[in-house]
Amino acid sequence: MSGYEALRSETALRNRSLHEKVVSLEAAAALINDGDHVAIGGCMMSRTPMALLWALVRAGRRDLTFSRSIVSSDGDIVVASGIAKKVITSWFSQGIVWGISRVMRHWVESGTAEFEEWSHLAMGLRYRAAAMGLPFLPIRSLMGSDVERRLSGETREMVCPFTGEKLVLVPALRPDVAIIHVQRCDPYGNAQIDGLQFMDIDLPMAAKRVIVTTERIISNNQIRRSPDRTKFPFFVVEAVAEVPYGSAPHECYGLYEPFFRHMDLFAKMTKEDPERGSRDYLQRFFYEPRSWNEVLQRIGMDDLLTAASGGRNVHDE
Amino acid sequence: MSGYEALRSETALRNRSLHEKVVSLEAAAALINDGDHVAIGGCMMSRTPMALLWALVRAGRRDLTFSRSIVSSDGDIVVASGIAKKVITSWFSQGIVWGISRVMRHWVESGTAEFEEWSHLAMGLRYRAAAMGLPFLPIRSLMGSDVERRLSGETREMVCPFTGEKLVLVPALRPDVAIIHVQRCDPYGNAQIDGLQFMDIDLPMAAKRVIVTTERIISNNQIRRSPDRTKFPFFVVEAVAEVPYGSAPHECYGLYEPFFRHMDLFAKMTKEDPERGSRDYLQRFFYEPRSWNEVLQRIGMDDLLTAASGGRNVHDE
Amino acid sequence: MNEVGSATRSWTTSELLTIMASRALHDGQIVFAGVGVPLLAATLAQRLHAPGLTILFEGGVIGPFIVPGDLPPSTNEQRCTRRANMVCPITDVLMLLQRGFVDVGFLGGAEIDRYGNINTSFIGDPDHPKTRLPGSGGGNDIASLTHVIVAMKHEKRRFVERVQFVTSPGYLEGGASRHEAGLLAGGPEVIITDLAELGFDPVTKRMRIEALHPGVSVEDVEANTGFDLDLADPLRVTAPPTDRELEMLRELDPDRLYIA
Amino acid sequence: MNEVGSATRSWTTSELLTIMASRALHDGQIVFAGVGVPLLAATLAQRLHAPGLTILFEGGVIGPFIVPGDLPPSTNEQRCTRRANMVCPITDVLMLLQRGFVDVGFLGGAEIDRYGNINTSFIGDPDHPKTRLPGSGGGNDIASLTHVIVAMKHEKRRFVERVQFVTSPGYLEGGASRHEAGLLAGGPEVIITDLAELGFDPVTKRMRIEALHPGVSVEDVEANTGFDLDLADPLRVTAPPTDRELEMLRELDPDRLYIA
Repeated sequence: MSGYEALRSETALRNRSLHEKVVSLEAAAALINDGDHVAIGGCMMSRTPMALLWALVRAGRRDLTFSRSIVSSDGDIVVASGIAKKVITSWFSQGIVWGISRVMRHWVESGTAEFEEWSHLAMGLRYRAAAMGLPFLPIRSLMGSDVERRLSGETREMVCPFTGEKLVLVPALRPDVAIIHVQRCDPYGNAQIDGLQFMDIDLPMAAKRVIVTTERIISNNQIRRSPDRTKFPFFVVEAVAEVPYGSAPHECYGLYEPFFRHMDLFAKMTKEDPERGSRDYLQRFFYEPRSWNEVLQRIGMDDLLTAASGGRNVHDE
Repeated sequence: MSGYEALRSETALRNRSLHEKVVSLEAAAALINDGDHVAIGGCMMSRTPMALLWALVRAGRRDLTFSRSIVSSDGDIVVASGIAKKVITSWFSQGIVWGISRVMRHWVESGTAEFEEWSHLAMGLRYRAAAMGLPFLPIRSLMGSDVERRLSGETREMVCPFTGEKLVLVPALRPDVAIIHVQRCDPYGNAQIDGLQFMDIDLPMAAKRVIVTTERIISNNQIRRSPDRTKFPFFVVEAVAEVPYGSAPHECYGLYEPFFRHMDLFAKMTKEDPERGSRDYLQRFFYEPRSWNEVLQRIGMDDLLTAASGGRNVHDE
Repeated sequence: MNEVGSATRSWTTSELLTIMASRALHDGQIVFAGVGVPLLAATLAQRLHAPGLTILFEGGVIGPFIVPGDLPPSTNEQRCTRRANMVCPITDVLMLLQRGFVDVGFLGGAEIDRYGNINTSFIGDPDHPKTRLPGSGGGNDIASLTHVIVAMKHEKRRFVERVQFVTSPGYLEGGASRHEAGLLAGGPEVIITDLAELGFDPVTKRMRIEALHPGVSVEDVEANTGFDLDLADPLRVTAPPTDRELEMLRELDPDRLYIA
Repeated sequence: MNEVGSATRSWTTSELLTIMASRALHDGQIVFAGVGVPLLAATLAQRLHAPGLTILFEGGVIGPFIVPGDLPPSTNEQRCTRRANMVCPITDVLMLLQRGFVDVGFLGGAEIDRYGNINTSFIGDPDHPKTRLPGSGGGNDIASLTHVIVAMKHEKRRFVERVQFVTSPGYLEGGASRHEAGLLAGGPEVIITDLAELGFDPVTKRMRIEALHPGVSVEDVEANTGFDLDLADPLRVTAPPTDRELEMLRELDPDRLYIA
């Protein structure tokens, strides 16, 4: 069976009917299996499905591959907790203001976790190819660079039969599961995203399964009042979990900014001794709290309200 | 110079600065040259830039090629008026309810105008390839059909280097000018579209030049209050003309439905003798009226208000 | 109104086609539907036996809500978006076919042949056609990328040995030829006419009669078909339209725009 | 604060880089800018000599409005979208580079070499790196698809004969090698450092000094560069930062987040 035939049978078997699929955060995490390739929605410090990552770390999942457009402290968490064996992305650090992540460096330089590097557009086109049901898309970057050379075997070069020009073909990236955090979603999985969309229109169409965490579950009637704000449709979604502040300490557009003080704390804790620092951080904010609310409680009301006061529709001003 | 190098130099020469570009409908039409390939935004009977077509017909432009996702009576108008030598589309008739267009049949069957047929997805991917700065995109339809066979020389087949599967490559379609009618646009060309978007996100990125007609010109400040509703950016746009009811007798989402009685009239006038019928229709609604307002006046207040009362945000209900 | 039926009930050809097509749809499916018979069939199915059925429109609409008596004139105007779950660009809604999210699409046509190939482009020589038809639209994409239900009137001039132009591919020359051409998924599943339901032999891909509508004989079908038809074994007889189906359908199209 | 300058005025390295970079931008251009020096340079240019300059952010933002003192932490958070003309998916904003709508992009890097190749991926052997750097991000795409302004500190360990890893391609091995590799547009235009402005020989594509900052000698530049530099003829001297430039810049970043 060719790649496309396998894709078609697999997709045909998915339950695509209009039905309710609301689950708890823990039940959502239980849908992800050891060894899965998990694509993380959002970008950098924005709309990261952090609560779901918290649940995955607590569930002790193993040998996961993660992919994301750009990875911030979410990447540090998945390598330091040992749930990730590989991260596929275009950029991996906590954030420009904190310098190069010592956590990323420690786990990657020691060979414990692999960091596979693509260009940002290449990541986008790999997801888009999968979303389009295509085996690849052509790209005009990557050529001549060591980024392409180091990926040898993953890409192909072709001569365009129309123009004679050289093009690189980047292969479709088809995650086992996409995990995406959104502002609003109905119980069927119709998801609405405000502001920056990143790769979260292609990602859910690319993946074999999709799990959504949402700041609020709204009724299907509310979705149907503004269908042009729905960014991906119910039938690609397997489960929906309502998790307020589910992206903390990263931001969720219109609702809260990054929790900068908490991000400073994470950077500071992991700077000197990334191994001990992450262990302490994970203990305090991942293993000990028994619920996501308890994580937020530990991050603290001051940080939460500061982030929330910075989070607003910046277009209204 | 290769195809891509030509594209780059051409694009680099465009004035992409933030500047005002409001012109009259007639001045907008004057930007289109004899022999141009003009892509028509919208689809079927929706958001057709009919006022601009009216101005083109009156200006007596010649040898135009038109392309569009699906063509309705706009196609009849451009072939019957003699401004078009070729229409590239996936479907060409007035509309299902009026049977097969006698106008299309007469002009195409007599060989006066060419109707080049692609599948609907192929049209979309051809514009998208151009929008992406690529020479082609792969598609999994067209294969085995006479649609592909009849286009021989235009498409290519390839064997996917990743999967060994056969794929058809459809060439980028890069119009000289895209003409697009929208609900709102600012003086710089930032265009916002409500409801159905059709191919109007890819089309303006694909074309060499873009002319926008808009129901209302709004301020740049208003655009900046909801940038996530902007569907294409100012720097691709060359001219903006404000034309209320600029899509009549077709619809404009949220504002007016198709003018069904007028469409019935057009179908009736052209059914028996398409040549005389279109001549009479063009005389009455294209050549005699000296302004677009006069066209609307001739269509009549009853039809206009009926269409407007049917046009509303159907999601609010 | 072209009415047929029993003494107590009667229905038009369009009503029969619509009701039989609606029965071919299953709960939970995602259906690519044009306006007219397909949309009415899908909406009827939703209301009778398939509440979790999702309709897609080519204009870029996912899961709209159809209001009885306010049917859209095509799949590309605002009426199509009424209370939809999502609207999106045309290219992206068509891409759902290629990605494999769509279970079935509806097609009609001027001609269909023994292998389910459909012509909506030309009558006569394409270079000098007797009639230029409107063309593929999304038809070629639907036929190439998903399973297809065809609903059309059963006439000899429409059921031909070989279509003059393959707009939308069926099984091409039969056997494995569709697969060999590179079309790895989909294909015509059932042809619903006013006389019968037809399908395809799993190996030869030749068209065959699967079921006859009440009161129709094999000879009636053969007399209206331009090529030899195989027969499924056993050959079923369809149940006639029920009162409930007819009433519901007439509620959906009270002005009889599409069911006259 | 690392201050240099004349007796009456002084500026930091970052301020100098930002001001010199802002001068390299022209009215009407479309600029792909990261946060920090690039964004400040672009905003400064807008306010001083290029009111029709448009900024793009990698997170998917077209023409945002930057509020002094409320600078975004990266190109991917909500502060980036403030009063933007348009927001769109990341892949589509990056595609503007490939389509040719972007005039110039800004890059920095850990290392740059004689041909303008940039390394932001590895220090040491990539299989056993001394330091794993954050990687390409959009850097490879910007460098491959458009003209590039590089702003970085002038240090011998950063200006090397050959970068250890080509993350973002410059002129590769010089001459026509960039074009032959399939990169048909763009390339590095100017390297702005705290000592000089450097460019490339049009034929050999070797890096050369185009202009010296006030008070800097060719020997100073050579002493801080790990390979032989060519000299443009004539060799210019840049005008020092003006009071207006410095005041405006400090207004934009009052907390000195990026200009300290």
